[in-house]
Amino acid sequence: MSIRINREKCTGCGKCIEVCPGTLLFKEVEGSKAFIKYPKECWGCTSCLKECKFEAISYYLGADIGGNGSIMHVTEEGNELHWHITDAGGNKKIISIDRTKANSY
Amino acid sequence: MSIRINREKCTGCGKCIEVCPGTLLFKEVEGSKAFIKYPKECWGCTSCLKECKFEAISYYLGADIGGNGSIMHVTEEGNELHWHITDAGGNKKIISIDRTKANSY
Amino acid sequence: MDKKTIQTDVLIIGGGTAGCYAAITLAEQSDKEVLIAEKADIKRSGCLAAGVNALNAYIVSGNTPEDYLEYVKKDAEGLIREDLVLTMSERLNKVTKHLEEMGLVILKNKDGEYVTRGNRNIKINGENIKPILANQVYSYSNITVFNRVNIIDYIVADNQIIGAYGFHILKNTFYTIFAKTVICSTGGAAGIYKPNNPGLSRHKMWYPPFNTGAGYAMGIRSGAEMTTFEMRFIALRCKDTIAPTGTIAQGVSAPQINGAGELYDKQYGAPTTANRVYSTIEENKQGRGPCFLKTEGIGEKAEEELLKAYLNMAPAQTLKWLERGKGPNHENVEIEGTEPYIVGGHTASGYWVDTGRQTTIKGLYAAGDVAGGCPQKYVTGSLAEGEIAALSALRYIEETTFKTIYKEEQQEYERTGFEAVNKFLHHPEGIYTVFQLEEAMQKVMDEYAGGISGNYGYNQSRLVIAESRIRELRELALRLHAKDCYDLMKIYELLDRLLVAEAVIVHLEARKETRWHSFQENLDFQEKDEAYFLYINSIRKNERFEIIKRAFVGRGVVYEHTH
Amino acid sequence: MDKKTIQTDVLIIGGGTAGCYAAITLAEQSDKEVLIAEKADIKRSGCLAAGVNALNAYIVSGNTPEDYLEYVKKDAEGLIREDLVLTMSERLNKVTKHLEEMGLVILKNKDGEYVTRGNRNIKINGENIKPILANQVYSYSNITVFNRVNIIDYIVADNQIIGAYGFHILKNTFYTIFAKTVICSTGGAAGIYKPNNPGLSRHKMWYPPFNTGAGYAMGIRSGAEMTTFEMRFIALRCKDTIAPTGTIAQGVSAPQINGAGELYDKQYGAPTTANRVYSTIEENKQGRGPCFLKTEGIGEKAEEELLKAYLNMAPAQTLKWLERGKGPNHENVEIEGTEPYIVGGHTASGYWVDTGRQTTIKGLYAAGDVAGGCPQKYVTGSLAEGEIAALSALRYIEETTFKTIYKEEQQEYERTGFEAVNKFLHHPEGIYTVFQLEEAMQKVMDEYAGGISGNYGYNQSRLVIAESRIRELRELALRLHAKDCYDLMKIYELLDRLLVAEAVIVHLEARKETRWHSFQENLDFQEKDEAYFLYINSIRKNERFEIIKRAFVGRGVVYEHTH
Ligand SMILES: Cc1cc2c(cc1C)N(S(=O)(=O)O)[C@H]1C(=O)NC(=O)N=C1N2C[C@H](O)[C@H](O)[C@H](O)COP(=O)(O)OP(=O)(O)OC[C@H]1O[C@@H](n2cnc3c(N)ncnc32)[C@H](O)[C@@H]1O
Ligand SMILES: Cc1cc2c(cc1C)N(S(=O)(=O)O)[C@H]1C(=O)NC(=O)N=C1N2C[C@H](O)[C@H](O)[C@H](O)COP(=O)(O)OP(=O)(O)OC[C@H]1O[C@@H](n2cnc3c(N)ncnc32)[C@H](O)[C@@H]1O
Ligand SMILES: Nc1ncnc2c1ncn2[C@@H]1O[C@H](COP(=O)(O)O)[C@@H](O)[C@H]1O
Ligand SMILES: Nc1ncnc2c1ncn2[C@@H]1O[C@H](COP(=O)(O)O)[C@@H](O)[C@H]1O
Ligand SMILES: Nc1ncnc2c1ncn2[C@@H]1O[C@H](COP(=O)(O)O)[C@@H](O)[C@H]1O
Ligand code: SF4
Ligand code: SF4
Ligand code: SF4
Ligand code: SF4
Ligand code: NA
Repeated sequence: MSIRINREKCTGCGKCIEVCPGTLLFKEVEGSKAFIKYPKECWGCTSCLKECKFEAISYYLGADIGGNGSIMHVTEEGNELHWHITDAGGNKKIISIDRTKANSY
Repeated sequence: MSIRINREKCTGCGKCIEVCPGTLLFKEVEGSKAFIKYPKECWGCTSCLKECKFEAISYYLGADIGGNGSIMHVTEEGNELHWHITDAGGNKKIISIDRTKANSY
Repeated sequence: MDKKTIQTDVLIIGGGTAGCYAAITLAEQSDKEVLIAEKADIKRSGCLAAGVNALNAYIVSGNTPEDYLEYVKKDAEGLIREDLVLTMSERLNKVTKHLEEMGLVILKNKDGEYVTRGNRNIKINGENIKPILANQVYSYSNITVFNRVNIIDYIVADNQIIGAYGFHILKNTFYTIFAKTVICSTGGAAGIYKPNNPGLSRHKMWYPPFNTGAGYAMGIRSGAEMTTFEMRFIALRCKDTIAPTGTIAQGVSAPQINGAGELYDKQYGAPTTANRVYSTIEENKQGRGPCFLKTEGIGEKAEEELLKAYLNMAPAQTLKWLERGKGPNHENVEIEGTEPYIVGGHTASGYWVDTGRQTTIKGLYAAGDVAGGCPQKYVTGSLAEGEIAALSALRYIEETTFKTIYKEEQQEYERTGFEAVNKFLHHPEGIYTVFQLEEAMQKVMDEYAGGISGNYGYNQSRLVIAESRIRELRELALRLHAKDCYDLMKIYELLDRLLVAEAVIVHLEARKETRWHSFQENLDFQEKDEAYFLYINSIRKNERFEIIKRAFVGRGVVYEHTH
Repeated sequence: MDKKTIQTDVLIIGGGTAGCYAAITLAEQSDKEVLIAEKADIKRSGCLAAGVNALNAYIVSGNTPEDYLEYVKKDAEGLIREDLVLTMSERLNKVTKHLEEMGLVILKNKDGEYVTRGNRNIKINGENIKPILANQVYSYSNITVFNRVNIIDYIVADNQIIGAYGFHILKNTFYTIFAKTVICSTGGAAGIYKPNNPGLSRHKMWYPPFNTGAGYAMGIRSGAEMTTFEMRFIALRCKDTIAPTGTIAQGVSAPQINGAGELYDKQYGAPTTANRVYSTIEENKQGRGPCFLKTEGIGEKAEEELLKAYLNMAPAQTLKWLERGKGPNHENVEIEGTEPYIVGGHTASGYWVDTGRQTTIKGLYAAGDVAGGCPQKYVTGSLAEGEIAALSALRYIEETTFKTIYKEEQQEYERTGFEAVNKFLHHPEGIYTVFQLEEAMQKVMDEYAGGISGNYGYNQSRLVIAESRIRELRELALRLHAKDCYDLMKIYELLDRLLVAEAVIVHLEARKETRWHSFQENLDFQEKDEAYFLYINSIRKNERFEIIKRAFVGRGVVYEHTH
């Protein structure tokens, strides 16, 4: 597992469910919140994060691969993707990416 | 996990729960059936099997360590322990051990 | 379960890189009805889901397709299908242009030329490459997309394809699809071997865990000839996150160093893709690990750009740097080899195809990672193969007179297809779950068929054990219970992987030399042997794989199947 | 959570082999109040839960305790505490006799003499050895047994033991136990390293997964001196089931052979316990694995007896033979090395004790697998140490004037003890579970501190990474949430293992030679170096381990702590 869905924030719009390449996301009951049914099957591709317009999905690293308590979510603003990272101590950082620009590497 | 508890056969006597060296066995609700609460914590020591007078607990090998569908339970008769093995095809075999005799090896 | 029967001209199985591009080609070049059956959703399915970092295959100015062929050939110790690599290479730049027109952002210099990374790569923003392809697909009215439809087997009559079976993962519908021609583009296979992080993060692998070798297995079950399964792909990746390393290695020219800080890759022969892994494994074996990409001191700016680049492809690596409180400018990046994947887009495992990408089953084409003989196709090569397969398929439709399938025959196909899946829904629940058998399979392959734990080496004694246990596991898998279509999919994924695993074992056994270090490390025969300068192919007959050795196919020729 | 305060003369922590026997000794020799606090239930707790196969330590007729000492010394490359091994050896036969009187079945020949297996082992029916010991314990009125009470820390004042804290796993009760003297007999530590079968069967390990190094960790936290954590025990075991091999190796004289059927153990130096593992690992590395115990052809009768023998000790192995449809007469038994355990009863890790088994904390004694310096004690040696510790503890009570603990002081102890556990019950739920952090720890130890995946070798570069990540994991563990006392136990188990892990790392680093192949394989220093013919000890101060090197202690002397 590398994602968490915040039930408070989820509106049940269903967009994350549509894209997941592993068919891992479902609704609890018709019309309600999204949840990850097969957490160990998650690839961590972050497709679902990018779909969610409600900042309801966040991503983290399992402790087995070096996770140290941080979580990350992503928001979209025009051509920009903002990646928001909050570490275990509550410190926040944002990395913004202009989708119209190529990588330097 | 390497044990299974048959709910039909379990009388809820609680003896298996008493001995488990990992404190893994519990009752579903007071007075009801035994179940293994932390299956991946099971050592496979078979202590619980030997306590159960109702043939309710059986033991098997996980597929990751070569399990091929057989299950095993044990009954006691005087000084003898009878180990009953049923393979995937339903074939049965009993190996009996006299507790008053030492191993040859 | 509902049952539906569908008719189409062209069925494309797998709407990934190659599949989408094949559909686009068909839509642009014909008015044929095209159906894409995709187990996930084409917007974010397959290799491109998270994004990619560069286009790894491009003919940069001053170079020719032959140069690319030479590079691929050298990297593969000579053993490639030259006809395939060349026909792919010739199309690389054209499909790149097309991708740019669709919306992909590619880095250009002031003169409007693509900026290269290394000798063959160009720099992009690949985060949304898959949505771009999907949008293009949806713009054509003669393409129908079935998302969440998992294809499980071909329908073949007299060695000619006539369709495929599948089911909707969520809607409980069984499909019998009849098609004049089929393009298989299901990608390669991950999850055959025990992964690097078998616990919670077991799916944090490089190759998509949802590409489970379905296309290989369907071909194998239908008697198609397959090639080079022994040339496994083992990626050199960032430790733990299994994120790609090329971006760092090429991007900031970071060399590989061992635990003592020494450069080591030069000491292990030519710096091929395989040797980059092998040298690292050897350093570890000698006790000089762990190994790193030497990034310390690249500067703050470079560090910042790397953090961004990885968010566009493998966000875990950026998060990892943040978790460590140290980016690549301040700490070298530890590297490791991955579990072996079977993937015809990096190495050469897959269908044995003719130059037009037709498999040995008439009317069945293969493109992308599922197609053999043509390594290092990557994104652009997969697009190129999608195009080649689409064009061949079109020609095939034109040139073939198709037999009518009568109602009763059709019903018989529907019945037998459905029964195969239906039985799983009616099996009683057993001791083992599908996940447990998958884990068991991965452990067997790891320990007995050259996985990570044995540093990728294998020998005959181990393969014998592997094969017998893999066959036992298939028996157990055939008895599994499915409560819904998701379970059914998992069972098929397992059965497919078990079949691919068996093919890998048989191929590894057949190559009695060591051709590619790590990728195929035969500990009984530790040297390269020119007697094995040939392709190891196989066909499954009566539940057993038969090995066929085929002679080298050079460039220039148009290779055709002779049956 | 309820809070209870208990007073007793002698507190025994861990009612296993050594603990039960210490209690029996105390009950037979005194009228002191004895309390056994056992995290499980003494009927089937600890190493003996499933049964054991033989008594591995016995002075057979014609041999002397000195012979046993010589054997142990040779097997450990000389580095043992001779005073400890000799005082143990002198009691082996006496405790065996006592066990037999309690009801243990021991094989005798027609003359009424014990039948030996090899040179030092005698044959028994060990299936119910633990119930026999437990029954004996319950027969004394001055022994109280607290089952399901998990002890988590000592209460120490001015380096003198005054009691311990614990809680009932099921009853939600926190205990503050005051005692004049404490005997620690919590066994060794499994689950520090990634186990052989990390998936479903991750607890199908040799050493009990419930012996989590609590005794080591409590000592470390209280500033006790510990010894030889770098001498890990790696068992050579039956593949997959991790069942003991001695029964086969000695019982039917089965030699070790490689995948090609060749005998190999003679080629790797003296046939010590360590070299039996090392030689197998090396054969695998050279590509000549897998390795086996050569049992083919032992005969149907021998096969039948082996099937029975394993049911009395490791039933999984019998089931495995049945699953394969081939018993040992028809198929050789594949072997593998286990993950490294920390266990003073097979190797020598544990408390640094004086000849009377007193630790460096006054009034605290150690016996069995938790006590260091005395390898190959096994069942009978653990009983012997239980006896020695009990007798020393009795003498200590007689010779010591104990300070009164006043009401307020007592309440202060209760309060601080309780707060330490209570905070976990109030932490918010975080991202990680205790199981995930455990897995993460095992992975770090495996990859960076000489686990299975690196063939047990380690180097300085790796240890540095291991130590820093283990300390990070402790920070994460300290923030875990417990919803009940089972969770609390799991958290303490994890914290204890993390501390043991750190000790192991620091000790491995300190021994700049390779003293015992596989057990301690320092890839930076691959040879034995007589400059390291000394004990590596440590004491933790200000959250860091300090290394103390101590000179060899010979037989004959009575070693006393000098502080
Ligand atoms: C996984 C991966 C791959 C790459 C990279 C990073 C990562 C993390 N990097 S770098 O690291 O190499 O650097 C890339 C990069 O930066 N540049 C590059 O050129 N190539 C990269 N690759 C390689 C290429 O991406 C790759 O070769 C091609 O994309 C392969 O294309 P194709 O062969 O079409 O595979 P696909 O995964 O795109 O599509 C397969 C589709 O089939 C579906 N499917 C599978 N089974 C099915 C079934 N039974 N029924 C129905 N549908 C069913 C899948 O869902 C998928 O949509
Ligand atoms: C695990 C194992 C061990 C052996 C064997 C097979 C197997 C599978 N084999 S062969 O393979 O070697 O052959 C044996 C054999 O055939 N013959 C032999 O002589 N010795 C064998 N051993 C070795 C001996 O058995 C071993 O050295 C001694 O039994 C060790 O005795 P001791 O040190 O007392 O450990 P214990 O496990 O019995 O008791 C520890 C107890 O402490 C409890 N405990 C632990 N933490 C506690 C806490 N925090 N609070 C309260 N209680 C807390 C435990 O529950 C346990 O009861
Ligand atoms: N160390 C390296 N030196 C040169 N090229 C590399 C190196 N590592 C990766 N590459 C190339 O970078 C691209 C992507 O590689 P990877 O990210 O490892 O999949 C491929 O074209 C590789 O051949
Ligand atoms: N291959 C062997 N040769 C001789 N003795 C052995 C062998 N394997 C185990 N033993 C002894 O058998 C006893 C139990 O060993 P084990 O079952 O491996 O724990 C110990 O006394 C070992 O020293
Ligand atoms: N540590 C050991 N414990 C028991 N037996 C061993 C051990 N090491 C080697 N052996 C083998 O067991 C046989 C009997 O050895 P011994 O018990 O020393 O007489 C010898 O021939 C050795 O090969
Ligand atoms: S990260 Fe990817 S695989 Fe995981 S739940 Fe989201 S979309 Fe699915
Ligand atoms: S996209 Fe976000 S809001 Fe919509 S269902 Fe998924 S988690 Fe809920
Ligand atoms: S086999 Fe042993 S560890 Fe497993 S549940 Fe039974 S008593 Fe507990
Ligand atoms: S011992 Fe048997 S009958 Fe009694 S609670 Fe356990 S499973 Fe049920
Ligand atoms: Na290894």
